[in-house]
Amino acid sequence: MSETHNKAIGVETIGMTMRFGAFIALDDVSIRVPAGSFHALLGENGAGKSTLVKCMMGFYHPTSGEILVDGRQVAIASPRDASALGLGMVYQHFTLVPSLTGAENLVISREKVPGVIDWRKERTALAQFMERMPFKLPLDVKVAELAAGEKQKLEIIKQLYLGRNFLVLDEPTSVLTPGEAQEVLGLVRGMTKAGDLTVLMISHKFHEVTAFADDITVLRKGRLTGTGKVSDLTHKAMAAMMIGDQPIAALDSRAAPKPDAEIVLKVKALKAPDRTGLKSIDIADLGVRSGEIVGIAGISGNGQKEFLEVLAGQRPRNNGEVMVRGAAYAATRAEARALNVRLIPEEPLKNACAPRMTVAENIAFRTFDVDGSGKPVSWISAGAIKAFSARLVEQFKVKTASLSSPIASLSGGNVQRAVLARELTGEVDLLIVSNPCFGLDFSAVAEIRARIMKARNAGAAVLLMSEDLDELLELSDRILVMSDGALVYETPIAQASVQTIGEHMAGHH
Amino acid sequence: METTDIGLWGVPLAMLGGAIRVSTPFIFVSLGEAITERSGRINLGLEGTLVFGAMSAYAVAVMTGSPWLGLLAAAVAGLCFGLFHGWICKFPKVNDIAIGIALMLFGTGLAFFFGKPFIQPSAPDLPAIPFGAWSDIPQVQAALNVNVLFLIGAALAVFLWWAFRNTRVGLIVRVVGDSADAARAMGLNPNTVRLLATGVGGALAGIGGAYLSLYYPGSWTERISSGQGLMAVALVIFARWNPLGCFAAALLFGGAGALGPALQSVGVTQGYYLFYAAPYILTLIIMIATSSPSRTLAGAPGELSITK
Amino acid sequence: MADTVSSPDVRTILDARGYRAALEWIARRAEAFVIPLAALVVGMVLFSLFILAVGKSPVQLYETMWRGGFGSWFSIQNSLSRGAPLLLAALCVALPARLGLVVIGGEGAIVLGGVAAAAIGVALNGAPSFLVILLMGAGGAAAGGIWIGVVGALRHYRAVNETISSLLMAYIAIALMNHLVEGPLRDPASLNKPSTQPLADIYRVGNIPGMEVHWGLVVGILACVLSWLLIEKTRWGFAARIAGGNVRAAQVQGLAVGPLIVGFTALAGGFAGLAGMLEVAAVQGSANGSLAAGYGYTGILVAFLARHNPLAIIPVAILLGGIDASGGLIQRRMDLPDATVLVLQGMLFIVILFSETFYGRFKLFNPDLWQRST
Amino acid sequence: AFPIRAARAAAATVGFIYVGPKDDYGYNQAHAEGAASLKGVEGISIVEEENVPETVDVQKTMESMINLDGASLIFPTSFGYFDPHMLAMCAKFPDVQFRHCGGMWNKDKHPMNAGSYFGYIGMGQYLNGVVAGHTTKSKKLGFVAAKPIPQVLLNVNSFLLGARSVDPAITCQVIFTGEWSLAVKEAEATNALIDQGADVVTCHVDSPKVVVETAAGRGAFICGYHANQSPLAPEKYLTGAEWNWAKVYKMFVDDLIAGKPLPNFTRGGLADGFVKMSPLGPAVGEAARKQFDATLAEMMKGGFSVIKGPLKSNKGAVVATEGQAFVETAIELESMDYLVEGVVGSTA
Ligand SMILES: Nc1ncnc2c1ncn2[C@@H]1O[C@H](COP(=O)(O)OP(=O)(O)OP(=O)(O)O)[C@@H](O)[C@H]1O
Ligand SMILES: Nc1ncnc2c1ncn2[C@@H]1O[C@H](COP(=O)(O)OP(=O)(O)OP(=O)(O)O)[C@@H](O)[C@H]1O
Ligand SMILES: [Mg+2]
Ligand SMILES: [Mg+2]
Repeated sequence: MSETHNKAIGVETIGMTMRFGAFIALDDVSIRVPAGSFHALLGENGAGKSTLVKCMMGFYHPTSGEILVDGRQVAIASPRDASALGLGMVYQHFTLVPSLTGAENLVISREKVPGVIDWRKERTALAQFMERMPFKLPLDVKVAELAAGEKQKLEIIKQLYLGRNFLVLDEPTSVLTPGEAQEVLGLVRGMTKAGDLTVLMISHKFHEVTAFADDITVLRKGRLTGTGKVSDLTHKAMAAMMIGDQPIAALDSRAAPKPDAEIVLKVKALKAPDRTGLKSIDIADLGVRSGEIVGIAGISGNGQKEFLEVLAGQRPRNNGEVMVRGAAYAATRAEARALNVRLIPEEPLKNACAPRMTVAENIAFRTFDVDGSGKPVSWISAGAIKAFSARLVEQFKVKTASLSSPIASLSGGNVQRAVLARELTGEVDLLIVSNPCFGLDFSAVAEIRARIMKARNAGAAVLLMSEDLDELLELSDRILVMSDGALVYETPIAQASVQTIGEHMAGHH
Repeated sequence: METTDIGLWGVPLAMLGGAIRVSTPFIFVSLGEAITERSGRINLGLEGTLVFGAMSAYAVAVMTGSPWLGLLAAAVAGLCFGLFHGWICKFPKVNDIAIGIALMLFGTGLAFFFGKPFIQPSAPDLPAIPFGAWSDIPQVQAALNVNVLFLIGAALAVFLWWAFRNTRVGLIVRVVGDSADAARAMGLNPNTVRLLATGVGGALAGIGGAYLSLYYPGSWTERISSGQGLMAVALVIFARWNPLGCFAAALLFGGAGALGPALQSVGVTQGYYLFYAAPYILTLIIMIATSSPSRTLAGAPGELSITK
Repeated sequence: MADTVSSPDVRTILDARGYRAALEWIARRAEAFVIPLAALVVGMVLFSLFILAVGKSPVQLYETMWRGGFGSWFSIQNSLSRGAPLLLAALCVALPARLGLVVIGGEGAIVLGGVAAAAIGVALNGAPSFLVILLMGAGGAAAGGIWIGVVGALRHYRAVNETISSLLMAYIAIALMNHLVEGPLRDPASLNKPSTQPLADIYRVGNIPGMEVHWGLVVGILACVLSWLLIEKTRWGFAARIAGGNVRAAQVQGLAVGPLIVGFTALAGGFAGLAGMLEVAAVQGSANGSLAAGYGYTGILVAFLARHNPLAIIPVAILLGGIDASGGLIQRRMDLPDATVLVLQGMLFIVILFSETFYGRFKLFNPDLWQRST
Repeated sequence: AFPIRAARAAAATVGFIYVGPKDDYGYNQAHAEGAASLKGVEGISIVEEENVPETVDVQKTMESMINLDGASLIFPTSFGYFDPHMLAMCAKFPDVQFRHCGGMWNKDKHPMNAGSYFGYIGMGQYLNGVVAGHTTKSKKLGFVAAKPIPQVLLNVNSFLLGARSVDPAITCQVIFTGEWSLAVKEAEATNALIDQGADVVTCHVDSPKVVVETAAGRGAFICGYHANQSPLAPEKYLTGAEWNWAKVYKMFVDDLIAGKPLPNFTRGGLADGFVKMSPLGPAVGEAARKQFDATLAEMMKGGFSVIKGPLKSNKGAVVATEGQAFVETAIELESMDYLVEGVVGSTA
């Protein structure tokens, strides 16, 4: 149980090495996180950050290396050992159990759970614990029914509930609104200041690092490439430690929007049920013009996903119409092809790829059934698919062992690149994208944003849904806010204020 | 033997009696499978386990004269089969459905192989409790002659339903079945939990087999099972992984199965094959009526390969 | 995709540094043969121990099996005959599996295909034989196709779990078959074995010339090859693989997932229905209770052993036929019960399925790792 | 070289094929016991295969017995083996003799190396009925039957008519299970019969063990079938109609050894020793015993008719007019498609 008078502990790794088969994910990494500090771990995608912290948590067994807790060498064979030592972690991918309620998740995570659980007692205790927390969460609904932000908060609350003295946060704010991120990080920051907690945070967001962390450690391709005090380092210096002196993709300058450009996407009076079947989404009127990026902001769980699913033809709609260049659009393959519509859902590995099919095959999803001139073919050619994918892999710099590796073996950023390569090749008149940079490192983010901007400048109408307000502010020409299934606010980028947008996102305005 | 003419009342009575008599193997196998599937594995091999359980129970009962030792033997044999499935499926890329099908063959084969000498001898039956003693109608007495295993099965269904919510073990099984990553993060070893869950599932299936050979129909032949094990596994999906649902589905199935003979016994004789198909038709209709494309299968464990 | 590239494999072999390339080419493909064969051997060794434990000679056993299954032209044909119906039955599992569906009720499509074919053959008595045989095939395939197609449709449009619905529908189909064969379609002259009227001889499907195996073997092999081409080489197969790999991705690509699922399940059921038609036209001569011979259930095992690869179904089905064929001889020569074969099959299959875990584990089969290892 | 040749000449291999397990306490076991009785016969070796389905499998099994074991006489014992499976093999192996259990062979239609044998077990069911008729108090009998085919219908009718020879008020309820072997359904059928008041039960399924044990458990009396099931329920077992295949197989094999042509069409009843009755059980009363013995003696004389007029079917159709009688060998009986008056049940 949470006892806030626990003391923070320091953790050190010495010579951590981790191999996956022939691949060396960590190479002799030693880091030191002193008790009561807020430490940031930086690095590109695939640098080995998660691997390092998973080794510390006993989730992986390092090939070699030692762990010191408060200066004493310890053996951590499993997450149970780690938790006995007071070490806890919020994983990059949620580790809540979807079909269990929040309360069940909290109780079963505890180190000591009685054989028979007295729920009345537990609920009272949980209620008392929740009173001390800065945010409110429903603990009696299944986690599967929570919004992503709520899940993330629950993950953190779980760790606090478990009374950790050392907490690892692996990209904790990627699904939170700026306000929520502030709230969460502020809470743990306060605890480190009070000496109750030590935090090791993995993040790709420099401004968070600067705002909250004391020190940083940087990994690159499995090696330690630098450490330092945050106060001594600029963002540029951190970036250099991460990627060396490679150039970072720069955003094309924004071509001037043409107010009279053709309206490519038009959505009118659209109504559709949401996942639970209890609520519905209701888009009164939305138009996206050629050569503009319309951003949709909103806290996850407010109907963006459903809206995207309707546009993708995955969710039936009750009424309303979706028109692309004046023609009714039901997201069939023929329509998408004729009207040059491209759609990239969030988490592409889960939503836009067949994980066990090869990289080449995945890249060919859009084109396997037509020949060079767009005529349908019955027979597919493995050779043509390989040649086509090889070209795109090269153009979009997808890092893969081979074209015939399963796409699931690629890192998240490279999956994203492969999908982008697939969807942005050829003529694009309408591009619908959702959270394209989720979980990616800054150089990958820069590159992907540059590609989207390029498509816009080439005349595509872009509908961008994102939970990252910075991204929307950087890319959009107009920003709309989605709340409770409806578009509640619209502002051109020039007048956009984070404050107002945030208020509309939160639903009180 | 005294009888009373009960005429058409025979049909509901037969369905009640049939539900109680026929359902027990379904109850045990489906509860066992529910535990296994709740842990994220599917063991299609319970048909083989059931048959082997029936054989070993009968054989031990013949040799020792004690049906209870037979029951124990069936449970232990089932446990071994379950553990074997659980162990072999923990290796990466090993397909649990396919191994289940192979185990179905293997269990059945072993049961037939070692069961030959036990077809002729008679084994003592498991005892039944005469709940119908209050009535002086023999048919009612017979229908309410309830085997202890049925009662244990009913109690087990309630217990499991409670335990999945209120005990540490129950929650752990659900955690592992819903998200292996979450389980690992908690320091649980999914393979170990699944190994044990599959073992328990096998043991229960073995007990279901013992009921067949030691109580109803109460003999060991190679045709003792007509697919009860496989059907019970399917009933778990039908019951949405809910132990109470398993119990209800088994009763429904047993009762509907008694419909055919009962109708013939009161003179409804046309198209009896179609009456015999009643349990399957009924189950299918309920499945169709209760499924919906806009909802995912409520209660499906997230790690289950068959519903992923 | 106009720019077709001819298979690089052939070219590299002819390359100047051909030796090394050839070695790599072989190594990459060897895994798929070496692992299952090794598993087969291990399974046989384990079974030897079992046979020793029950006091018989494994040497005699395997010698008998070889003679019974593959040791002579007769034995080979015996194995082929028994394996033939399994080809089509296995496709009924393998094709839906490529779409991510576990269909275990092929038996239902087989019996209904048989009944439909028999009914057509009887109803059209007098018409030209090629036409009737063709229509019987089409009718059998249609009956099976509809049966399993419904399973696919229920799955896609009503989210009814296909595993349980196909199993239930198999039981229902068998009941329906029995009802029809003993009732409305019964030949009054079929006294003690209720059957439909026997097909006229000209409507029977005969043996492959020079063999004692009926044409069903050829049909089955053709179906496997065509299914392989369909899945691996056509756009519909590619689309099905996408849907099987991730339905959401297929939907985002605008692929018609519903028609794909219904189409592939119907095709799979059609193959099973064709198996039923062949059973009637080539073996039984009429539809009767013997149609429910369990081919549908054995087909599940064949498909899983073949990892749902239609080409791999061919050797697996024949292997199974061989084991089956030798089972009789084992009973007769070694005084072992018929269940011996079940035990052997169970053991072999467990070991073969277990061997899946070794794929990708050996450097030997992965030339990419050859250099690094030194 | 002489003795070797002699040995070769005498060494004949006889194959037996069973559709189910050969120790099923019923149909297959009855045949397997017949086959086992040949094991000591000099110059004969026996090969057996069990659980052979009625598909191409049985054809290949026969072929394998001929090709690999050198069988020269084969007994495929299940009804469904005959057409087309055994006939196909007859055509392919004209030198091998095939004798099928079931009585389908017809000299005009079928080859001479084929043949059939069968027993008139309906007489046995009639005797079962006589004992049942004396034993029943409720005047209701029960019959668990697999499928409504002529052989089964004749057995049902014979059982009832035997009982009605004791008391014309007796009725018999029949339940068809639809399969030759389905343990749970047979048990359910037995229970349903007893729930409806039947107090003597018999059956025609492949393995009567389940019916016998279930009925005995409910306190009903049993008449057996196929084999002697009295050890399963010594107190409740009245008598039973059993096959005596040992005698039939011995006859064929003697002819084979003697080099005589084998008969193509062989059948017999109680008098010929093809069929026999289980010894009467302890529950059989004096009157029953007397009538049983008398009827048996009359049957042994030959010419006994179970089906004789005036007799109506349970749908009211006349099946035998006054004075019409069908002896056990009458060919009409082999296409029986009715249940006689007094049987509750329907043929479809
Ligand atoms: N289980 C595994 N088996 C094989 N390789 C793995 C495994 N887990 C990770 N890797 C590889 O190890 C490398 C480091 O991965 P890791 O997840 O630690 O990266 P990361 O720094 O956390 O990246 P990101 O910013 O994308 O989260 C990657 O190349 C990844 O592909
Ligand atoms: N090269 C890799 N890079 C990154 N992650 C990897 C790599 N190889 C495997 N992984 C990850 O490691 C985990 C375990 O992989 P593994 O192949 O053992 O899967 P599995 O679940 O056992 O397979 P199956 O579902 O066939 O039983 C997977 O979640 C996979 O994403
Ligand atoms: Mg990471
Ligand atoms: Mg696995």
